[in-house]
Amino acid sequence: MVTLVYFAWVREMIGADSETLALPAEISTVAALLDWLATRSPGHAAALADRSCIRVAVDQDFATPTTPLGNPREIAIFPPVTGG
Amino acid sequence: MVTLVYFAWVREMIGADSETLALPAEISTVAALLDWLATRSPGHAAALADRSCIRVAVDQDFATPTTPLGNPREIAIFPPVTGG
Amino acid sequence: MIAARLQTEPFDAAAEQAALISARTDLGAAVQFTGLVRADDGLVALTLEHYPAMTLAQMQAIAADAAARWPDTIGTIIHRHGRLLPGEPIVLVTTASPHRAHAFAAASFLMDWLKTKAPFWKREEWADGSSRWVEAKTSDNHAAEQWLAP
Amino acid sequence: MIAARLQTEPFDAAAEQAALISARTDLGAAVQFTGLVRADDGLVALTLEHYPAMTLAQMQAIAADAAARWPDTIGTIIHRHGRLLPGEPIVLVTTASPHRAHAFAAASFLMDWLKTKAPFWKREEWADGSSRWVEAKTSDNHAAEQWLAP
Repeated sequence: MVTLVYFAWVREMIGADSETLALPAEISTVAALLDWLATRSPGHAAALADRSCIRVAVDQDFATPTTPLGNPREIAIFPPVTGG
Repeated sequence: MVTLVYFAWVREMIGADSETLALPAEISTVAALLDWLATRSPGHAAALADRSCIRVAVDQDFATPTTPLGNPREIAIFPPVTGG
Repeated sequence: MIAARLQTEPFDAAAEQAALISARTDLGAAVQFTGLVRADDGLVALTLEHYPAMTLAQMQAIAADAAARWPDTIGTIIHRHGRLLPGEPIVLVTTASPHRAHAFAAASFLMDWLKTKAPFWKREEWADGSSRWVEAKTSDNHAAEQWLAP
Repeated sequence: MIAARLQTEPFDAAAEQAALISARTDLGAAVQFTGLVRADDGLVALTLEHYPAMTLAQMQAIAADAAARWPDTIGTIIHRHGRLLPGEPIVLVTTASPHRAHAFAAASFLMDWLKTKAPFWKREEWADGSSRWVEAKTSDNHAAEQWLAP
């Protein structure tokens, strides 16, 4: 099981702060995870429609689309950061 | 007549804050002024011995050795600045 | 050593700098950056959401990176979260060094990376009742990338 | 507008920045540089001599140059003269801008030029009774030259 956490408008469009799921075994990269997540609901699809505006952290480390997933405990999905 | 003003160790080595002088007519550049001044006393000579450490402002504008003198009212002679 | 703090309450920039400067006797240069909520006409508030499990760790990683690049330089970074009003300070970076160029460079580096790597998101509330998430600026990514080795 | 002041008394950096920020509503970035008398072991005092007829005019010229280069940026520069004790502030450059990079660049530019163009000379008094004039640093001239157009 992995906990997915969402922030900012990704959170609002998906309609949840987080969800805990079992990922299909064939999902081995960040890009594959996003493709699969986008099929889960219209909200997921809308939130993830423009991948250039999606950032991912796997177990609190920034990841890229090709980052292998391994067995993470927490994957965060969010827009580009706007702090500072 | 022109007023020469001195600062920092130039002032200390010459032994005066300022002096008001008539410059010989043939002195037409900053470099010529320094050459002439260095002959006025051992203190002047010592203060002006290393020209790479001498800066000059003519009527409150920074000058270079080749700056023409014109008819200035005030010429300042000092070491490289160390403010800030 | 560059310390990092995450908090909702305001900070006292002068006190932070004074604490930094009192730590060593060889500090001739102190630089401070303060990021503020702009008082744009019609802006009611700015809310900073963040990723609790990651934010402070990421700030500390950025701080450690700066301390390694400029070992003679010390500093403090403070980032607020929660709801802030126009004119309020959001972020403070304060550095001190024997060398002016290092104090400036470390502060600039820290801000560039806080803008692009610290997981905060700003949401604006407007007087007409609308709200919107602030979009990331491409210029911030370019500013951060300048610090990468070629 | 970047104002310049020359004074013997200390300054309140936080108050100077607050005054600057209150002037406009579009300022999201404030940068402050403070130059301090280093508390080197055995240093009793630092005396800043200056060229009264030229100093403030030169500071104002540097300020006007910075304001022309970064027209969206406002600021204040304050330089002290006279006898200062270890740890005391010597110079303050405070800038504010809608753009962080401009606030940083203007402050850095102002310091580089104050170091090389403002007619001040520092003399150190040491505990053993000796005194010496501080020598200019080549690095300061290089720092200032980077701003010259190629």
